[in-house]
Amino acid sequence: MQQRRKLSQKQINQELLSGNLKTPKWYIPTMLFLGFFVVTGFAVILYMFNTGLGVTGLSRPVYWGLFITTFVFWVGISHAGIMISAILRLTQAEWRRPVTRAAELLTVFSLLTALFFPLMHAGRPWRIVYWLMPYDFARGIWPNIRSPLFWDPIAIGTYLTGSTLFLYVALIPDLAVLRDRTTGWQKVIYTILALGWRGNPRQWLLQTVAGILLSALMLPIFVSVHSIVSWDFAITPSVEGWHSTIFAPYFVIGAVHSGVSAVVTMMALMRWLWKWNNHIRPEHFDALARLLIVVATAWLGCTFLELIFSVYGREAPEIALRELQIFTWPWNLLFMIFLFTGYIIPVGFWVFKKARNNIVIMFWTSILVNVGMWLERFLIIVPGLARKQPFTFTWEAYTPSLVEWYILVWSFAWVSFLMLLFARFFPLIPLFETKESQVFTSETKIGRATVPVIYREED
Amino acid sequence: MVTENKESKFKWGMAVDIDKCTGCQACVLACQSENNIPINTEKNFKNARAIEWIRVERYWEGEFPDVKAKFIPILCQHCDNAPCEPVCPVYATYHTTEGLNVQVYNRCVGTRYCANGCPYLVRFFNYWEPEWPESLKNHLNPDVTVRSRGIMEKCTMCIQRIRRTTRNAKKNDEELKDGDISPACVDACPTDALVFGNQKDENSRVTQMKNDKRSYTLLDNLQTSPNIFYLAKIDHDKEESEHHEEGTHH
Amino acid sequence: MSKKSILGLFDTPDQGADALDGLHNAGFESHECDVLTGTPYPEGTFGEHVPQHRLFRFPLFGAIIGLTLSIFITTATQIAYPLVTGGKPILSIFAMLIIMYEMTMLSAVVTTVVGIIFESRLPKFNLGAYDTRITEGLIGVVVNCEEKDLPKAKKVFKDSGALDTKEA
Amino acid sequence: MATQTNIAKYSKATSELIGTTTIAPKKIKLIIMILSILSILGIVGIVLKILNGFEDKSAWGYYAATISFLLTTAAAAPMVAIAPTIAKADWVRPITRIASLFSVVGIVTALASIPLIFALPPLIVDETRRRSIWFEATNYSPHVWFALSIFGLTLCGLGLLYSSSIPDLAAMRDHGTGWRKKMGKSLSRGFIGTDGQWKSLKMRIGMMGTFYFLMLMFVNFLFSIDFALSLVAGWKDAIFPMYHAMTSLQSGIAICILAMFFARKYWGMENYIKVPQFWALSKLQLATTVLWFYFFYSAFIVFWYGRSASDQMVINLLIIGPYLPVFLGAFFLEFFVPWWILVWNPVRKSIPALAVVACLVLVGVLLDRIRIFVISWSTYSNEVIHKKFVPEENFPQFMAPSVADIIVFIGLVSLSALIFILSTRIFPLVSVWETHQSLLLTKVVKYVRTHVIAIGKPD
Repeated sequence: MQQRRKLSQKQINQELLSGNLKTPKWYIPTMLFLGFFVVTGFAVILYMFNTGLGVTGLSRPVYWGLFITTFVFWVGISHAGIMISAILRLTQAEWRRPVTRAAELLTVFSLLTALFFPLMHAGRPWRIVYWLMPYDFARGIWPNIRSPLFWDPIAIGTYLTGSTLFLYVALIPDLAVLRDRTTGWQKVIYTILALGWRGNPRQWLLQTVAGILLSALMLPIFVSVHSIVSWDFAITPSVEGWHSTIFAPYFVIGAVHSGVSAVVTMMALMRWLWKWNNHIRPEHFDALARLLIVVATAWLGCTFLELIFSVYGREAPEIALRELQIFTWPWNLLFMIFLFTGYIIPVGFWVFKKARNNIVIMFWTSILVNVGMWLERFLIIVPGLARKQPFTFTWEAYTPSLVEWYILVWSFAWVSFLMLLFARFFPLIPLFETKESQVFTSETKIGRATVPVIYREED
Repeated sequence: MVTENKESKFKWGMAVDIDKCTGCQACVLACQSENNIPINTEKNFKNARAIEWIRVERYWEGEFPDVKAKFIPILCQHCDNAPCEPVCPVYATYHTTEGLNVQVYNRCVGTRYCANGCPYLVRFFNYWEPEWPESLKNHLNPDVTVRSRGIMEKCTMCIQRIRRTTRNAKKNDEELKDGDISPACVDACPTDALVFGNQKDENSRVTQMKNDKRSYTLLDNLQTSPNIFYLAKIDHDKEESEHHEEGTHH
Repeated sequence: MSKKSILGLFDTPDQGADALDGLHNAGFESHECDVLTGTPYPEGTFGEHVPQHRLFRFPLFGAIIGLTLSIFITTATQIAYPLVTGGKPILSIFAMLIIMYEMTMLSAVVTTVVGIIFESRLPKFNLGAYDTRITEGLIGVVVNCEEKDLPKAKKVFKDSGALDTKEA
Repeated sequence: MATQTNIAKYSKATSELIGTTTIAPKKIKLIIMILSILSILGIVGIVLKILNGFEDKSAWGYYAATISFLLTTAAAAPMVAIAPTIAKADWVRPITRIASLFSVVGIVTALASIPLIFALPPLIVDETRRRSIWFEATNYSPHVWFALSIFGLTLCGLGLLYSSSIPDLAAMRDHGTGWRKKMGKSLSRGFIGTDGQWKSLKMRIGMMGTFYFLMLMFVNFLFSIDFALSLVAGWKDAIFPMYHAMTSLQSGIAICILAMFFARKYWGMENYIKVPQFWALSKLQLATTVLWFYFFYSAFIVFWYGRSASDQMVINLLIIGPYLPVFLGAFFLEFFVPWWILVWNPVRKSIPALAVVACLVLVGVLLDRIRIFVISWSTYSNEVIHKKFVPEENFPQFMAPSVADIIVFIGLVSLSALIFILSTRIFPLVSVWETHQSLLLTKVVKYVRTHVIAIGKPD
């Protein structure tokens, strides 16, 4: 099934550093295009800071809207990296190798972007310092540790620091490769970043152990982050549809679903942009899609449990909310889109082996998943607020304003911009893992069949 | 986990007799001018961003032609177990020893989490910098802060009045009597439907109304233990029919 | 006499292993020899001395620091200015647990990374005898020895089929 | 490729493994005797219970806990074989049989749950419908669906066991003696190892496994909600079915570890079940202990913050109520103690230590079941069930198990152990064909100056 090709280390260097040692043709126009949105997006954010949150579509009961939805969405996407690199590393899945770096990178940049949202959606964003850390020595009032909004920066900060360090540690050997291939100021920077890596057995051993140890440490952090984000909602008894005990695992599984899908999107783009056909192969898409079927089904199960238990109590406000969310125009349309794009269409394709191995189909289905997952967050956050408690007098609707939509677009441009910027200077596919995979895999003949073989070290 | 502070002599509370409320909105107006609340324009109402620390909700009950209107003035319930308080990351809202739920404007960064936590929807966000017509600028109450944009605000039980009266009483060495303090809404109520007082005083009107058999609190299944007590509307028709039924039984 | 190092470059792992054997036979201690590769090989591929490390102590140490610090911060900040919110106890242990957990993990991760760098004996910007072709797939064998022993090492490299040798 | 030594190895494995069905140390015979007596006592206990009637629901609490314990422990054990097989892990081959043999215990569970189904109150109590996931369905829906699903699960498990042992039955046909030879002949249904037969075998195992997993989730879902959650007025806990399923996996792994330990000790399987199998399972066990805390905390924090009347009731009734010591027992034995033991890697490779941990976990799961089911069944009453929550004055007192409860528990566990031991007289304890596959695919090869384990990964 797998066409393995033996590549020499020199070839691997050449292929995988092609985007780093010279600028591809499409690079500058793309960056300019994204840069336009990044710059204008920042301008819009500054305009919002200057004028006030009145420019959004938020109102009295619907105090949180598109920004928080997008925040949860990006935190969700950030779960891709550790899912791919930690879980698959611990389970020693060989096919993870070309994807780990890009997935971790997606983690770092999407978390960075996610952090923007709660901060910019605060009423007075210039005062957030004493929210994020205990700093107010003068007055002696510290952050309120009982507030989930204080858990958020701590959890996301931990996750961001952890994944950045994880990314860096795994980058060191590749930085040494770049150090050996560049000249001038670039060489100086790579030399400093590579810390003098030589590649002796001790360093390689530590690199391998570090991968496993850091994965094991990052895994619990990964689970806690989205759980804590979910508790922002779940601990509030006042909003129907938020106060559910399943939220923590539900959000985590949903995050994995959207994150891994985002990785699929990214892999397709990597294959098309840099022509890494030798490294990102249909079998990788196949493996990810099979993983996604499991994740998506578990996630659908959680959705089902959440819905069942929301109406289980047979209480009028909760039923009113579900009526709005599922049966009332225009929410019913959004709900159907969410259901079809989040599960039915993608999984419907993925059960067929041909679709799993077709990169165009995988690309579009993975995008559909993220449309659905964004809508899922929207459908959790907004209807609950719009139908708050039995005070029908104050029920409201919510339409996001143009400013909010533009900032949503900005966030996508910003993440892509950062990813491409990184890809210009650092290899997106880990060189050393690719080389390691060449060393540790082989083939054997059993009878007439050729069977791929993996080498494991003896304990 | 209700924390009753034993040090303070006061635990402020309010009783609202729904039976007496005519829905005249005098309380709303009085609150508006006492507390420097910006003018609620038509646009604000349309965007659902109006700020009313106290509002009168009107519910229709029954089928035409037998329709009844029911008015419920809703203001901050000053819950002892307020869901809005623990969620604030910066302690911009907390519970005072006198049983009030207060908002610290200086601390507030405007996450609006407290407003999501509040089941009664009595917390308001300043989406814009507040504005008044030139002619009204000199009418602002000097005892009350004008809130800037980007922060939450809510009913304070006219804490400026509470402070002023208690301070004066202390200065003059007088005992505070029931009815000495009254928030603007209570002052303005023509039918005496709103009553304010100290719940630790056994004889205060508010304590008596609290112990009335008609007394209830809003959304009591959430167990927020509010300090605003509502006295249920007396439905004369219903009572008559009940009397009638009882009569036939015996 | 000063210490010198010499690098021999080999095409295949087998040649590298031969060279290392040769060096051992020629009387070089195993701590004087080192193998440089562009990719990890299974432990002991070159018959080299398998390095020992104490990486696992670092996260444990970090976790203890983080836990202590977080217990202190969560407790002290609440006691310093006791404000009642929502009728919750001043020391809300169930909320504190979350922060303790996050800070413990953060501290453990940071110390692990410090440990990885420390145990890898990095940073060390003087590469010594090194060749950029190592990251292209050649196997480098390095000997750190007295200057007088250099010809001996060079001969071993030659015999094992070195493509090139370099001194530093 | 198959050299002379290899053929010798294969036939040695075949004869040794088929021999496990016939070895009969006196100890095993004695154990079978004791277990039979205890089982008969247990059955008598059940009959006595049934004669006492179904009216007093609290009398059935410990019985429900026992059924739940059997269901969670034995029914989840085959998952240990299924999940890694689907993930193509190579360490699992020696233990798939032990794990899937536990599906025979399903017969005991299914039969023993019949009286419990009769004891379960109907949906319509005092002419009013009580809260349940069945909403407007007919009155006896939970009874019928649970009966169908538990028998379905049992059949599915037996099907899995049978289809995965067809090649072994064929081996018994060729190398066995006596009635086993005859049985092998009739049950192996002409399996001679053609390419097509192997293909259909693997497909059948995969499909049966997936189906078994889905059925197991479904049974857990129904059992945990209908036999516990919906009996307590106002208990609304969406994560609870997942918690039940997760603890079920936890005890499934524990019982597998224990069975592996005994297989080594009494059946002489030291050469087949080795440290890597224990090591891999111990990591899964560690994960489940952490997940236990995660699931528990996800629910607890939501109740603790929510603090509505029903939220508080859940904490007061199920955690800090009269059963606090039982809860603490479950907390320490399911999470705290095993976690502290299992984080140390040397312990994870020590077989006796793992057996001890497995025992602790099993006791912990039992305590957890007692907490949940005894509380639910003794809280239930026709007066309270329609309320929004159980008032404090209706909380039950701590109820110690009666003598009958203890006898029934011991009897049912003995019966399960008995049927398991008897089934090892039919099926080899370690799968013969999978051992052959391991011999074929895994070998130690020389790599330059060291040795590595080469693992073949077909497909």
